[in-house]
Amino acid sequence: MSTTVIEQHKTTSALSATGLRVSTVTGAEILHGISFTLQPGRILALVGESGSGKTTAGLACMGHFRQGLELTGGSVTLNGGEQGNLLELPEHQLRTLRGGEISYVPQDPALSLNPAMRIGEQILETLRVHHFGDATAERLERVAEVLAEVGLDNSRSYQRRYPHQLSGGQQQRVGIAMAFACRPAVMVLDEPTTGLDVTTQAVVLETIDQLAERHQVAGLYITHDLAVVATVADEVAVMLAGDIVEHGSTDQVLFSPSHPYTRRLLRAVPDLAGKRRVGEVEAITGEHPLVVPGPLGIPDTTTATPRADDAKLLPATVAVREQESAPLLQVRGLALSYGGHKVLNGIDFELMEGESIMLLGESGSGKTTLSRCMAGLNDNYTGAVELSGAELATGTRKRSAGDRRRIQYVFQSPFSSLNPRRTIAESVGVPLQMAGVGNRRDRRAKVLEALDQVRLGGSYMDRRPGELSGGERQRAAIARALVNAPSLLVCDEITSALDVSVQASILDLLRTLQSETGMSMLFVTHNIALARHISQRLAVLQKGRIVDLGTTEDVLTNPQHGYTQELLANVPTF
Amino acid sequence: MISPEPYDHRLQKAGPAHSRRNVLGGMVLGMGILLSACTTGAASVIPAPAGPPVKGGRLRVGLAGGGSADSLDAHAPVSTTDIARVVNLYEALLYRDENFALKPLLALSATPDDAALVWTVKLRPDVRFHDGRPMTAKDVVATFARITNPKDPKSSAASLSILDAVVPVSDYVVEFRLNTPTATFDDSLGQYALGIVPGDYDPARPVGTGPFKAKSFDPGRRSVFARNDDYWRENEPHLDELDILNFSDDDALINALLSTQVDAIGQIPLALLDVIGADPRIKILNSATGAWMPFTMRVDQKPFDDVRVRRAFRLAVDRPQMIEQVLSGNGTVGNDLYAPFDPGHAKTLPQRRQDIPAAKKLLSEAGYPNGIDIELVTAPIQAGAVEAAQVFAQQAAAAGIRVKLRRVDTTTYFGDDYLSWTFAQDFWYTRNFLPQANSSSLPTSPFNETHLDDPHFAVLVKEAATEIDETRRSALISQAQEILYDSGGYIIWGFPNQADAYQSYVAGLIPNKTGLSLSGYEFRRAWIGVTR
Amino acid sequence: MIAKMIFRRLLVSVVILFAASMLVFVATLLLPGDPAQAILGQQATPARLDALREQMSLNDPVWQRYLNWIGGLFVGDLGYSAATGGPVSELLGERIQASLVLMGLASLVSIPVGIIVGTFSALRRGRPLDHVATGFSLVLAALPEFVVGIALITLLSTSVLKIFPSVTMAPPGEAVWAYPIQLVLPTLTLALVVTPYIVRMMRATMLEVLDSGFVEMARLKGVPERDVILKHAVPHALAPVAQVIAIQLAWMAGGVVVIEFLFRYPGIGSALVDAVTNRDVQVVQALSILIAAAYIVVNLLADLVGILTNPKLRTEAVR
Amino acid sequence: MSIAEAPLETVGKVKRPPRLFARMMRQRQAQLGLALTVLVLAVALLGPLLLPWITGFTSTEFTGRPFKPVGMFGTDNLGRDVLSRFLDGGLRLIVYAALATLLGMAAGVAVGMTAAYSAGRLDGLIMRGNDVLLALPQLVFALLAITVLGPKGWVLVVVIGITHAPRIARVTRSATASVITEDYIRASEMYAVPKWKILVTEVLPNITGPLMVELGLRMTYSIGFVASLSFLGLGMQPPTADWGLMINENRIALVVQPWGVILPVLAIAVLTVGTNLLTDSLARASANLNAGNQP
Repeated sequence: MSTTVIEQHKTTSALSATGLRVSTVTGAEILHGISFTLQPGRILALVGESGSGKTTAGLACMGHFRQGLELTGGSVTLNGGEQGNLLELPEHQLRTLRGGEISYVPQDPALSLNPAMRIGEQILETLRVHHFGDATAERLERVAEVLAEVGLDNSRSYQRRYPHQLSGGQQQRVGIAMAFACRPAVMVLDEPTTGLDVTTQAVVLETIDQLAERHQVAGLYITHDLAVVATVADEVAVMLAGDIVEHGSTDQVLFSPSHPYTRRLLRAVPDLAGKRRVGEVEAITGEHPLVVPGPLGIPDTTTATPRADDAKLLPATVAVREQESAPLLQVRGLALSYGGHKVLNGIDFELMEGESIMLLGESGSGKTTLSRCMAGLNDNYTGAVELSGAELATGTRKRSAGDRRRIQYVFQSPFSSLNPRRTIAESVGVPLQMAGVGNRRDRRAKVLEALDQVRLGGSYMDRRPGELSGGERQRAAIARALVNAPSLLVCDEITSALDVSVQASILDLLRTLQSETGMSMLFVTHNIALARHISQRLAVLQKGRIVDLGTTEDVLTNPQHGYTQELLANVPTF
Repeated sequence: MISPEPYDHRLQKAGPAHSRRNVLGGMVLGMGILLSACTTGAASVIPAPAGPPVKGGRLRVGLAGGGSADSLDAHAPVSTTDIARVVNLYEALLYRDENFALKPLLALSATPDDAALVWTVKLRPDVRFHDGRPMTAKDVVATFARITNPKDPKSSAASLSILDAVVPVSDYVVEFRLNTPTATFDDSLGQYALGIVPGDYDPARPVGTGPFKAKSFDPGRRSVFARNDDYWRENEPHLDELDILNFSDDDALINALLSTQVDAIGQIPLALLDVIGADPRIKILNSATGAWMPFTMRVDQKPFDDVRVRRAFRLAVDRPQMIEQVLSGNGTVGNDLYAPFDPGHAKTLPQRRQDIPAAKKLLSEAGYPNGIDIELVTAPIQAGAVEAAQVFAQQAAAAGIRVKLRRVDTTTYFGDDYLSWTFAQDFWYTRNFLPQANSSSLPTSPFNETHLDDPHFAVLVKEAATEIDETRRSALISQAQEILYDSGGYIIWGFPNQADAYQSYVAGLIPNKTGLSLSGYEFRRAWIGVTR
Repeated sequence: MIAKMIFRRLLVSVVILFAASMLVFVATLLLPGDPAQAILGQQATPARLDALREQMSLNDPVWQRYLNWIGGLFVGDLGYSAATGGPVSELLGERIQASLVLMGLASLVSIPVGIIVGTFSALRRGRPLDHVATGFSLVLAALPEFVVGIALITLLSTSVLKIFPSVTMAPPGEAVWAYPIQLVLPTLTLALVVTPYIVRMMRATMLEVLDSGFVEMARLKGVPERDVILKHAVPHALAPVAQVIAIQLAWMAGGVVVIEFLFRYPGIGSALVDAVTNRDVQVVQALSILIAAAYIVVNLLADLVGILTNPKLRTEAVR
Repeated sequence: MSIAEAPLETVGKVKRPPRLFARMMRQRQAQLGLALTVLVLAVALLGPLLLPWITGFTSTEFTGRPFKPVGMFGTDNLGRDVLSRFLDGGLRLIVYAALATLLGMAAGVAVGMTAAYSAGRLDGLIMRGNDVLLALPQLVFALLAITVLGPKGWVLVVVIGITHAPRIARVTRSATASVITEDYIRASEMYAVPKWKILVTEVLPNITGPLMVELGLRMTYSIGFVASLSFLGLGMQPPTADWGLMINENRIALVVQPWGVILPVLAIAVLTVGTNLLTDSLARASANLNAGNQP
């Protein structure tokens, strides 16, 4: 059915790519001959996970190939093809098209705007090279106009700013203004909202939508985010490893997918409403009781470090624990500032045993700083962190081995948190070694156990991180946190560096582990859509303060704070 | 007795000072021209000037050394360039000629009384200073008063310690009264640093009696002298102008000659003699000298306190090979004796040759049956010094003498440890026996580097010094030399030649045994054969 | 903000300079030999030696001599040379000029050549021109300066071609640069030693810049390639290259020693070698601190240029 | 946020990456560099042993007058066989250079890692001290030190090592600084691994790339430096056969008898170029360049 769509619009297409093939110069093929068509005023979303070749396809539309890549086949035509195959045009003709007829909005505006050039000048340059208008005055007028169109201040003083003087959302809007300056027929947008917070993202998406519609621009929107697709696109093409596996209208693809990959992908996308079941295991939500460690899930730590508090976990029942027990973790008046800048400004919350709480915050909210204070990685905070009623020392080195063991922390990036020069077994074994557990053989047995827990298994013991995929590495990092049977697991944005399908499997794993071991969990994220999939309670952090705190359900359905309300209003859903 | 080059390196301020390159204009061609000139053949050969000397012209002389401390002071020459200037501006009473013979210069004669305590010098009556005033006995008295001024003694004052008074007898006769009988006092008067100057002499106004008058002087760089038209010798000098230029090193010097930026250069490396001489435009002045570059063994210290060790070391040296390797064959073999031009030189003593078995035997007898380890201190105090040390080390190895070279720089060499090194080197210019012995072989000598203290030798030297009869004096000297030959601390393996180079259009330069470059710097005789 | 940064940077430079001066002073203090003896020679009487020592303040405590020396530096009094007896400043004046001429000429050659070759090499990445340029710079960067110098002498002066003189000489009273042909080989050697570093750095930073988002964006905007290179890429590559150039300039101040020695060039390098062998302590001190100061100042300038040309820092106040 | 979009990344990620040296030796440039280096090393190492068979002379024997065309490459400034001196003259240079490099590396790496890891005031202090040392050019420092202590072997090694150290420390510090921001260092901190152990087991293995490159670079410079000092007459002392010293001794006769200069100059050139080619290949390998860009 996707082919019929293409056939229908052939005559009116703004851009049509046919059989695009791109390879590395060493011969590995990246795109295996993909075709798609863009219509004026409509946006086609090119969706895929990392490595699927979607950016390569987008740049190929402009006749541009990055270092090490080359075109091996296919054609791109504009406006029904009167100029012939764009990919065969000589460089100078191609140049007049680029930025004029067909323009590009890059993924990261911070990298794509020339940091040493004023923004007005950068837009003006585009107009100048394309001989837009007859005189500088006319071009300057257009600069002001297009800045207004993307909703920016268009005064001369604003135009004289350098990119670093703008916020990320403003930078991206300058990028869009630049792409729109010459009134192009086709626009390639490469993940233009990745890295922006949801509120800014909503504004940028709206701008794109309006401009495309008003000026009848054909858009190619490259993204990995299916929720954004639902908001912005008219059509969707799903890419997998260099092929388009499914192509159709947005409704068609998102709500009645035909290809198994699309289905799997969609299933992995977390939704705010929590209606989908992400992964194989049931989500942790407000309706679920706190996890009680059953006889099968008892963590075997008693042999190594028999501690009094371990025993407490065993006989309790849900009801008893909810009413009687003191919180596992209590944070009181936690504050931290760097040279006058208050990063954390009086944080109070508590975490019960076996409870999973989500800490939601956008970048700069202080969420990572807060989680590191729990783990003792930041030792210059004021206020108190109490574990089972006893106040913890500030830094890990000052904490007792037992305290260190009980709170474990998983880092955001699995590409950074494992030493590339050490084997997985060595890295996972470090906590045991430092806790003085057993001899080498005992430790290896425990490492194996932990790797089994995270579904990696013994074959990974002697591999190095470089031989593992991102998801596997994150599992290994989780195994390192689990190997000492912690009471509290702090997960700092641990899925943000991963593709959605991998994210789903990691969420899956965490839920399983939690119910197996009965540990508490602090899940730190910027992605509110995950809330219903992982947490019983939700804390919203803004500028170093918790502005909303309650059960996940309460906060999502009845947000108290304006900030939470705004977040919920702007989060793209489908 | 005349010592043309008294301890010059010891007076030098720490080493060759910063000197500027001082060459007249024009392009520097580099040594490359040398090879091209060789191949262009005879076409470019300029015939050497012949016939009577031609008047006029300018001679540009390049010399290595000197620095901004250069001066025109008649009595304080330090560097080679100082000496070259002093020789041409001033004249002493006597001088050493090209054959190292003592000849009268401003004096007509110098004769001792029977006790050798009073020397009477008759002065040349027709000599005028550069400013036109006549040179008289007063000036001689003033000159020696200036040199021996106790508040500011000049460099030759040490050798004049025997001088009690200088008394003018008449306008042209002077008496030198001594405190010690000295039969060779005329030798002392024949030093170039004893130039006669007027009573009101001031180095800033360098007035003398020499063949050239100072015209301009830029210390460390260059001096320009003009002909002294009132010079007392007939028909001399030939040149209108004499330029003396300082160079910092041999490379620059040779390049300047090859690119005809200078007409003559003093002292070229002996190893390059053949190559430079092969250039048809260039002539070489190769002079045998009595200068010597000994190894010095301290006779009062182990292992050299044993005369057998000293003899063994002397026998270990292959002298002809030394001359070959160090001097590229340009030198005379030595027989462990200095002062080869002295009338009393012990020519009859057999020439010492390398004798490894004998050396080994002597060492064994001295208690070193397995050979001996010794440190030889060397420094680039003179061209060839470090090289000689290396050759010695190689030769001595055969006799079981394991030499460890310790190379220090010149400043360190002449520093606090100078004269107390156990085994080292030194360099002396040509001298006759008695002044040399007084300088370096008596316990009272200022530079007794071998720490020789031989009473018999001292008596012989003293006797010779007071002996007016030349034959008897020579006999005494020969006896004293025999002591040095048998048990001295010097290894004197040879006398290096002095090699200079000049353009073939320059004439009047002749070999000179004094060790001073370029005809002993006597440019009064030089003339330019071809107009350039 | 930016003024504070510059002030801090200046302060650090001054502190480093002081520390370096102490290091130099102590090191020269350890030089064997007595300066008074060196001036007066072997035959000096103890009384005269003592008088001179007093005059040269050699009998003062070390710290006082250090302070005197440092104080002198500020008023341009570098002391007296043991070798010539004259003021050091007078002795070094011409030498410094000569060295500056040599370094200036070498910079004039190597900086533009380095930047142009490096840029083209990056633009022609992987093509023959790039291979030739990187190959040459790799080889040249490896060679010690005297090897380059001797190779040039053999090729251009003595054995193969006989075009240029291998030794520097100037007639008395005239400056070395009055005979430009003599400057060719020393300049060329110095330039050949310095250029490869500039080429390599320029190439590396250009490659980085050419791969950067904003250059790709400029191309995707349809900016002509010439403008992409000249307006977008090169200005960004220049800042890090300026650092390398600064380091090379600073290196030249000390590294000319070997080249000057080789070509008998009358600059500070040969003056330093002479002064060290002559134990001319005051000259060694003066030259060492001069070279150190040059290094510190050049680095300071490079940093200041970096600070001032960075729009982020320059406009800090606006935000 | 998606991690790098580059398609190649994922292809290589799962495969075990080839080891640094294997990647380095795959480059033609490295093979050439190795060949050149081995060639000169062979001359330097085997030369002294094979001397009697090749020339029949020792390096201190006299074969003729100075600067004469006697024998294959003529005689030197003392009339010794140039080829014999050449064959005997490389070993010491290479050994001294290697020792100096190792000393500099040890000191520089220790200082640099300490500075980067300790951060704050100690870091500032160490690096300012470093700047002071850097302000004195290597050659000036060497001139002073050798004049004070004399031209002895250990002095050369120590002086060159010390002058390398601040430069190595800088590189080490910046390499360490980029590693210590990695989360695996934080993880070790979190598990209270002793600081020295973090440096040795977590940091050091991850900066071997830049350190190996630095080692190669410093080795190249050390060779040039030892030779330069000998060339200035401050390094190896006569009658030692040494390439740098040979150049110094025979330079005056470059026109007449160039071999005494050209042979050692060539050897030093080939050796430094060889090590630099190796170093550059190592740098490329360690920078993990795209396999596609390499010939």
